[in-house]
Amino acid sequence: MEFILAKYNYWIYIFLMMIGFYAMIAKKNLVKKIIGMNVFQTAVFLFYISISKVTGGTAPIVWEYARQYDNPLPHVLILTAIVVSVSTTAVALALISRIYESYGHIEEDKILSQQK
Amino acid sequence: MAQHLPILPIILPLFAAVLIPLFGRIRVQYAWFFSVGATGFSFLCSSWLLSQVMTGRRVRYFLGNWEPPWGIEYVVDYLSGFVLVIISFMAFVVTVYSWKSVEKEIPKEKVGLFYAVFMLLVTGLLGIVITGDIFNLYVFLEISALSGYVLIAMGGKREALMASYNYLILGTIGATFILLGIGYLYMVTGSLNMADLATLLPPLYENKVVLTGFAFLVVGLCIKVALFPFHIWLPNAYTYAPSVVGTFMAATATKVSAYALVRIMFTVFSPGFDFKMVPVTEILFYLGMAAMLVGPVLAISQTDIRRMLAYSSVGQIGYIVLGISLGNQTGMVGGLVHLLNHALMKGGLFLVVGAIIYKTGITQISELKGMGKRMPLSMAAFTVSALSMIGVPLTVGFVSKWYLGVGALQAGKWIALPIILLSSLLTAVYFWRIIENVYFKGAQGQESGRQREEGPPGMVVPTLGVASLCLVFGVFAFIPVSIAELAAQMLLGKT
Amino acid sequence: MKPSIENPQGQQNTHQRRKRVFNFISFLIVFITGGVLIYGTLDMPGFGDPHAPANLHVAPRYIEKIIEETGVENMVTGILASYRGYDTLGETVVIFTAGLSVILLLRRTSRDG
Amino acid sequence: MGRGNVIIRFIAAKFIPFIQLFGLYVIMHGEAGPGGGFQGGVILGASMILYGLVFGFEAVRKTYSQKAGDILSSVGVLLYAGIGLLTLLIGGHFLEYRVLPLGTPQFSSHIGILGIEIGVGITVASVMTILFFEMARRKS
Repeated sequence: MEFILAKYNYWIYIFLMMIGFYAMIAKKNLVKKIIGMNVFQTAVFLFYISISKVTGGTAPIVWEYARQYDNPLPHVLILTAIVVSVSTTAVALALISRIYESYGHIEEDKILSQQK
Repeated sequence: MAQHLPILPIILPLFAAVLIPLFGRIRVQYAWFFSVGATGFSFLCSSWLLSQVMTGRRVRYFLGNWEPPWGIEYVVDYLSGFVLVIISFMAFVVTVYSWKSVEKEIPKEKVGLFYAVFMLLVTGLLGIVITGDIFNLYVFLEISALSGYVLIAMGGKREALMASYNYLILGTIGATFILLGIGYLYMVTGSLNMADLATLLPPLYENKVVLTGFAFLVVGLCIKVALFPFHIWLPNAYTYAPSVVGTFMAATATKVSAYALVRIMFTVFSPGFDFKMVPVTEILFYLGMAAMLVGPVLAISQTDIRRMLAYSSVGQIGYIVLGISLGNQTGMVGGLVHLLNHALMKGGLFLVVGAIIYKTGITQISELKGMGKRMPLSMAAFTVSALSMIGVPLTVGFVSKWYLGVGALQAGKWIALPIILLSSLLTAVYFWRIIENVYFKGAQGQESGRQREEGPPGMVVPTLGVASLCLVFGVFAFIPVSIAELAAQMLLGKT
Repeated sequence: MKPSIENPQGQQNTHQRRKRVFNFISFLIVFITGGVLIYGTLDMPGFGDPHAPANLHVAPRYIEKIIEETGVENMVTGILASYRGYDTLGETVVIFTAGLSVILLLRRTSRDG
Repeated sequence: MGRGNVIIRFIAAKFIPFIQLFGLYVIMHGEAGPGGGFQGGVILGASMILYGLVFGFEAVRKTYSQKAGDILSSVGVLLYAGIGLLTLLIGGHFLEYRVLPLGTPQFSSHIGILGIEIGVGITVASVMTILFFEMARRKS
């Protein structure tokens, strides 16, 4: 029981990540894949943020009453990763919009049948 | 200034990428000048760095002057110096070559931005090679990946968009796995610096978090390398990309990922971990051999030249991974030399194909009849590169295959030997189809086929340069081999 | 793969079956990945553990010396801009790439009218 | 332009200056409290997007042309990388703000961080605007 209480955060992130991963590989709709991608990446951000948590810690901003701070480094790393995720999503959506213009569909099956 | 040398190869293309959108609107030719200048100086700086490293000292550079475990550092050792020179050289050659081809394939308003994104791709790839910080590697991996997606989508056909999208999905899965692996390593060590991780990790090798993190890093990088079961993004991407982009990415992108794989496996983790504690090298060994067979077999059945070359890349990546996975010095030298060789050979082949597309618009193998008379210089370069791919003695391809074969024997893995021979044979088969069409089948009833239609000098000179390097390094093989030997010694910890 | 005109019903069935097999394989991949990840959590430090290695190696210097060394109170900004400023440059370049990419992909040119 | 409800237009017109002010505050306040270049840049970009949504894209283009957006996105990165180059030329390492000749190392570092945050903010704000406008204009 203590084991579960100590580590539930990791299991939540794994569950979320698998939802996103499944959507990314199994869905045929291009936009749904991107939604899956976002869930997938957000789960990893959640993992990083949960590394940084220290029990009893406050936000990592210097404050005279603080006894303990959270670990600031994962926040920094994940800020970078969030920006990367946003950029990837933007490029992906731009691509989808072009794909829709030239194929008339955003379903992978129909696009592939047009390519053959 | 010499102390700041390591930063220059990276920030020169970066500044070019930022300045091109500003000055490119005045005159679009500036974009090309800036790119050539940036990649040229980048190549010079890389060569200078390699020459410094060859005197026996590791060059380190602390960004922002924060000492390593806290800040980010750049490390140039034998391996990264070697790969840095390869990448910056190919970038320079392709940029010099690019002007006419880009002018034809990209809409005029977008040429400037195209060069800007191209420079970002170069920045990203060089940044991956030189960094000594594992998270910095991820950031630059994403810069190169993101610019790669867009450049592929710039190919005129609509299939290019779909190829780019598929690459984006797989590339993001790979990159996110890498990010997750980095997080796992950070979680149990508290460090992001590669050298620091290498000292902190050994007591933790039994730790399940480390094992999982390692697995995710390797799988993520294998997707980026396009190793056999993960290669599905590669053929379409290289086929439909603009020819300049196809050339550059075929010559460098997967090599850089292979370099990152070597870094993770042998610098962050130790050879003892890879070979004794986890079955990763065994798996890579068999996957590499599968790629060596699957790539050429699929290449034989293709009718489009670029698609054939792309499948051939799948096979060649197999050689590199095979060399890495053998675990002895000879095999590693073979793998690393093949990194250089494949960049030169595949670069040369794609450069010729780009010239053919520029001049005639031909993309099918069957249409190449009589090309030997129409474009004699380019086709000579093509033949040299193709012979080199097959592994004919006195070309670079022979050197690396020789080392790989000897390495496999030393490792006691006899099974690799017939596979290398068979793969070379299959390579010979698919190149023979082209050579036969080019030289031995005249274009029927086409008198116009007689006249010379060589590409512009800006395209022919770089092509011939790369092809002649295939011969030079084949004859004077000791130059790359000596560097690769030092790198292999460093990686396998025998110095 | 080829659309068979004679037997649209059979075509439909093979399509359905193929889709189900594909979904099952996807599920299997996801299941294995999740299994590996759960295996990894077994050795992880507990949530919020102050003695986790991640909080002991590099982070203490950031927390103790941030004002002395960078002159800012927000540690995240201090690390972001100073200790790991080069990552942030990379991150800005990523955003810049995204901007250029979207212009390249979507802005209309004279060629497509 | 008869776009949108009068209430939306009135409220948007009154709020947009405050949103932009808040964006600037978040950029400048990044060293002392929650915030920074990215967050502030996104808020600034969002204010432009809101303006475009309510008053139409042409209205935005009058005050903030496409060319200006393109140039600003480069200028932000150039500012960041330029500060790095400046510290390199002064004699420090790349992005070593402490060597900037502004007094104490802490103060120089503080100003350097502020400078790069502004650079980041400019790039993020202009790129967010570019993303939205390029996607929105595509169909119209």
